[in-house]
Amino acid sequence: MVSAVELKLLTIVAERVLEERLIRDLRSLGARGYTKTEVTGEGSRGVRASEWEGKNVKIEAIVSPEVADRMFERLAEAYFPHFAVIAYVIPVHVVRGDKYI
Amino acid sequence: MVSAVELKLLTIVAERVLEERLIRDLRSLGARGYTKTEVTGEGSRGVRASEWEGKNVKIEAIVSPEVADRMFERLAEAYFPHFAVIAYVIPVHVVRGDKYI
Amino acid sequence: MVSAVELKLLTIVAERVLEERLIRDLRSLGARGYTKTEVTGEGSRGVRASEWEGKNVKIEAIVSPEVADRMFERLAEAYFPHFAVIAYVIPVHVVRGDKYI
Amino acid sequence: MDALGALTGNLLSPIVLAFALGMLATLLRSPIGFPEELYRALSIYLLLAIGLKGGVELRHASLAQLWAPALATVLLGLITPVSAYGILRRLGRFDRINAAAIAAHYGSVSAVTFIAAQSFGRSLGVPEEGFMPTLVALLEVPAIVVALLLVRMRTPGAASWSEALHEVLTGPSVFLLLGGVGVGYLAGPERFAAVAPFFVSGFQGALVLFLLELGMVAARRLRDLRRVGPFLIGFGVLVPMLHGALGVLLGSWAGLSVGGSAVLGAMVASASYIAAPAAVRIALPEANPTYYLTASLGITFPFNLTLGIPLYFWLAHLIGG
Amino acid sequence: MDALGALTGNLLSPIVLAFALGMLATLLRSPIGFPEELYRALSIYLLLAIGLKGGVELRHASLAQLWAPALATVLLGLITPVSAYGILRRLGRFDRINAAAIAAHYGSVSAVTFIAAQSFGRSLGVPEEGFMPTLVALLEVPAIVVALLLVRMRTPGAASWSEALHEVLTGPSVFLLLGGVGVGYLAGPERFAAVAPFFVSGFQGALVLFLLELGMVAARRLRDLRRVGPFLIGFGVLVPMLHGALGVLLGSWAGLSVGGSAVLGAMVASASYIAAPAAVRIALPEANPTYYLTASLGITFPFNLTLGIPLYFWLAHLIGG
Amino acid sequence: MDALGALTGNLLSPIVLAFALGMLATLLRSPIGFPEELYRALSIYLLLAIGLKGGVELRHASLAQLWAPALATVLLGLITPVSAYGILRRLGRFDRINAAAIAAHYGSVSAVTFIAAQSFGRSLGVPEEGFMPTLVALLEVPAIVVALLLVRMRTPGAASWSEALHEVLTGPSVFLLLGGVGVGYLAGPERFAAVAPFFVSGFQGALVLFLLELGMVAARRLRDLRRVGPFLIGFGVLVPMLHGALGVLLGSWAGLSVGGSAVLGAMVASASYIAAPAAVRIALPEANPTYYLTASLGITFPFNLTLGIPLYFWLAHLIGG
Ligand SMILES: Nc1ncnc2c1ncn2[C@@H]1O[C@H](COP(=O)(O)O)[C@@H](O)[C@H]1O
Ligand SMILES: Nc1ncnc2c1ncn2[C@@H]1O[C@H](COP(=O)(O)O)[C@@H](O)[C@H]1O
Ligand SMILES: Nc1ncnc2c1ncn2[C@@H]1O[C@H](COP(=O)(O)O)[C@@H](O)[C@H]1O
Ligand code: NA
Ligand code: NA
Ligand code: NA
Repeated sequence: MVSAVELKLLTIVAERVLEERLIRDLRSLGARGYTKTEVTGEGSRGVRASEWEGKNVKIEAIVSPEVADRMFERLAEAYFPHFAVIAYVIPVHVVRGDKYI
Repeated sequence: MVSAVELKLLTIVAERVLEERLIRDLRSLGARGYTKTEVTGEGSRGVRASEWEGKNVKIEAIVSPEVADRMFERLAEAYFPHFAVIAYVIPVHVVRGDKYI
Repeated sequence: MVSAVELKLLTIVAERVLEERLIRDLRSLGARGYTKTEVTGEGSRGVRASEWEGKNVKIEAIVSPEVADRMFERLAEAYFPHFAVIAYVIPVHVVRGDKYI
Repeated sequence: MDALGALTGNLLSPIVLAFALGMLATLLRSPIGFPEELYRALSIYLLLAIGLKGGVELRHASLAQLWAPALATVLLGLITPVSAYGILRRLGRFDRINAAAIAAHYGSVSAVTFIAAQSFGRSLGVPEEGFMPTLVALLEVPAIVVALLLVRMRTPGAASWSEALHEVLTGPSVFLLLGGVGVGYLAGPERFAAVAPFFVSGFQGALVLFLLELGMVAARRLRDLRRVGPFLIGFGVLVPMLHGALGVLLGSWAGLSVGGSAVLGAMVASASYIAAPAAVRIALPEANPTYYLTASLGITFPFNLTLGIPLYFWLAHLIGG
Repeated sequence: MDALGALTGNLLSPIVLAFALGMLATLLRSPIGFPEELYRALSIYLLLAIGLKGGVELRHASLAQLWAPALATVLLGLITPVSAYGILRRLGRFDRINAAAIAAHYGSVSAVTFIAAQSFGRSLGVPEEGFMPTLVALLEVPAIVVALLLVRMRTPGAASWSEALHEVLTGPSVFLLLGGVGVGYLAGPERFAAVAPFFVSGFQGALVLFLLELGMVAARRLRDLRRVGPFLIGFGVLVPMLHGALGVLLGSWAGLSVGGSAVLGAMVASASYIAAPAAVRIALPEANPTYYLTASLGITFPFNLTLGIPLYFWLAHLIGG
Repeated sequence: MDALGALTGNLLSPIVLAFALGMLATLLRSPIGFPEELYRALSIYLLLAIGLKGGVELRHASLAQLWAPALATVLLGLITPVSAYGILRRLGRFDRINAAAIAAHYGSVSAVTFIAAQSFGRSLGVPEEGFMPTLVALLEVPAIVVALLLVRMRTPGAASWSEALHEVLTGPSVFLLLGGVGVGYLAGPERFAAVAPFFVSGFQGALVLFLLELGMVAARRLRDLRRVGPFLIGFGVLVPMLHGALGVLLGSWAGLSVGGSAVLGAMVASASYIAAPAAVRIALPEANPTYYLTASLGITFPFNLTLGIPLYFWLAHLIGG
């Protein structure tokens, strides 16, 4: 069987205006890559600046548990107070997972 | 470390014509938000009305286990018999998860 | 409660040029369906042919653990050496999961 | 009228050729990558454009000219779903639900077939009345309601009936057509002149792009031809001819010109594949989409586009010319 | 000038009617499915088109004609955020941050309002100066900077200030406008002729499609009217009139024609809803978007489109005619 | 011919300026948000439009006029990948696989370069023959086959060879070009007239939008200039000049007009960045895309667009004028 490493899949859904900043943060905290999807959604908070542009972004990154934790902290301190953001983590088995750590 | 609550990520992939109804059901069964992605796909069933429009929708919602169960039941009774729908649940750790319950 | 079978959610993110081939492989190895999303992303490898087209594809398939393993092997041997691909597996609970095996 | 010449002329028109090219693309598995957003953008544009032009021209129409064709249209919208349903049940041995689902499509109208008929008439120098887009909107709704009623009389309790109706009434085709008619009517010819280059000059070319994509979609439907069986294939060719003749006849009685009654014939002959599928999917989810989509999009649309439209013009010419 | 006739003429123009149709679509929950990509494509097209035309015509303008209107524009970009801020703080009792956020929007400019004013003037036979697109770009930036400074003088340390500035300066509206002006200026009228059918003849029609979608978006904002309170509703109507009058006046002093000062008035009266929201969201994340988006897009834009623009033309006519 | 004037004229044409503006947007990190779907829509439109026009004009061409240029084109499609491969192997010391990958690109053709050359010629009053779009399709395929054969003779077993061929033959550029030619030919000038406003008048303007985006993409490739090394940069400028001269010469021998041989020169000089990358990625996955994409899109395309095209016209003028 192919070796599969257990890592974390960190998913962030956020208003589009944050896209660049979130990716910069992810990289600086140790993520080696990410995948981005254009999504829409509704949540607890009301309008957001990007609402009339119609879209949020979903950013998914395979990271080590430490990077996931660091990003959680960054989100809690820099984004949660004022922005429409949601984030969660799922344990995943990754093929050739060593290249993402 | 930032507190992360364990919740369920409920994912539904369905033909587009169901979008509004599924979201209404989700809300009425207790979901506090959702994220929607336009997707395409193939499955066991043949054509669907929206096929020539080319897309399905994927709806993802962070919910409590009870809401996930209720939605599973709703799907099984109201949608599975006649529509192209698939649904699954994954346990996730959510930052500030308390706001989704 | 509705019966939910435990299966694997196999996710593959790859450059668009591989789309058709990956789907063909998935089908031939036993997947009964898939869901496709257009995404973008950055990773460890540099440019790719489809880069200037701007997008990758994310293919998600609910499969049995055996199919997931077989596809992991196929990916490792046929795609990883030369293409920009990443793949991971998550255990999921699927409504009416028996139709995907 | 030189029937053969007109037929060749139609088959060699850029829009029919573009449709054929689209079919070829699917058959060769050519990855053209026509963006779905372009397809949606083009339908919005086409529907709005015919609405606008129709609205501007509606100003020249008096109520006296309008009422008879409008009545004929509504009548046709009530009769044709019933005739289609009867044929499907009696001759085709379809179950109630699938028969109603298909009947909803054949009673309603395909806006693109209308546009193609209009273009054909103009290329022949036989234009139709300017108020026809209003009739398209009128024809779109009743058949779907009638067809759903046909099932409902026996099967009570389909919860989503009102949703289906809302879907048809506010759906893109009725809304944009009528909305365009309203805007065009209120704005009038002078204020419309500024936007005419966009909505009038560009129209035929945009239609070519649209039919390229529609050809690809229709060809995908062809793969299901075997699954729908020979009866539905015959149905998809013969019922349009029946309905088309009826449309030409009633149109002519209602005082429409040759072009007008031919276009009405094409409208009645056509099968909806935008409004009806969405409404039927909601109200009759048990119906099998393979039947109604393959018949309307895979058989009837190509038939009308190539042979049907010249036929209805030829009929109208015989009756009214 | 026949003020009432002009007003009716404006209300019945295809672009205003399309905006109303879009609002109706949202109110009826009509699933038109306007693709977001079409909306973005249309904004790129519209901004580039007015830039190009402005650039071609800029060749005919001498520096002597240009400097006074340019100065007036920059002055207006500095004054109007301060006046808006003052009104919001004093009369509206808004906190510092929300006041600055709203002020940034009302000091900046909405390119679509500019386009609508331009079209209106031409339909009246009162065209504005050809160099106006350059002034739009000039008016867009200063207000946002001033508004952010108003908060910053007291609240140090907002890390993302420079990001916000980069956002405005390189944002689509400033970049495409100025870029278009540059390309048009360098290419000149002869080389521009080849692309004119696309950018000039198609312009008004593309604007109709764009306003259809903008109507849908604006109607969604109306749902928040209750949440913003009566003060902001009044603000959204009266401040544009105040700023508009100021714009007409200064434009007229700076030597602009009747059409030019009316269009400048409309520009100054308008509230940004592309550049400003993006910049404010970054620099003042604590501000509540419901306030500034609902005011600028739900109140001020429809007001200017329907009543404001004819009003500024009437004013300009009184002063300069 | 005033070479310098023509060069300036080219550099100041809206399409070259739009390309430069696009590059600037990337360099300034301006978030214009050009939708990918618009880009795809524009390519479909442009390819179909040149096909259609070419098809309509093909009716005026006799086989006698056609065979020599067609033969010359196929010859050039066979020779140029070999010459490129030789240079890359001998002088550039590239390994077999990367040399073949790059050679496939330089032997094939860029449709946009063709369009730009065509526009330039018309602006000079030196139009090319109407059947040239057919030659573009002819030139696109052979080079890719030859280049893949060059590797294959030594490296057996690449499973996906047939897939790569299918990719090129049914890929959007060959399919839409040839499909357009077919539709235009069958429809003929009269039936084409109805769609001409869309496909002909709008063409140059749509090209401006397209090159705006292409400029952004090309500028992103510039970031990799350092990684490809000085040899490939020189290659990207000198080989087009070599191939371009060859194209002009053979075109002139084959009896093409000055405009025709200049455009053929530009075609031969150009490097594919749509068909070839997709095919090469499939058939030679071990080749490094940084090389072939940066060379063809980052170096050769901008070179041809700005300096190359005027050069080939000047050459054609010298030889045939
Ligand atoms: N319970 C949820 N499940 C999934 N996505 C959510 C949920 N709540 C919010 N979101 C997403 O996160 C975005 C911001 O949410 P909020 O900050 O609650 O307004 C929304 O637009 C949704 O895309
Ligand atoms: N095994 C699967 N894995 C992932 N997605 C699936 C799978 N089967 C079906 N789907 C998705 O669910 C939709 C409906 O499937 P079906 O009802 O089987 O036709 C498809 O169009 C796919 O998007
Ligand atoms: N760590 C990661 N997390 C999520 N997605 C990734 C990650 N690394 C790469 N990807 C995705 O996989 C694609 C190919 O990655 P690569 O082969 O590393 O260039 C990228 O374009 C991303 O979409
Ligand atoms: Na019908
Ligand atoms: Na303002
Ligand atoms: Na070449």
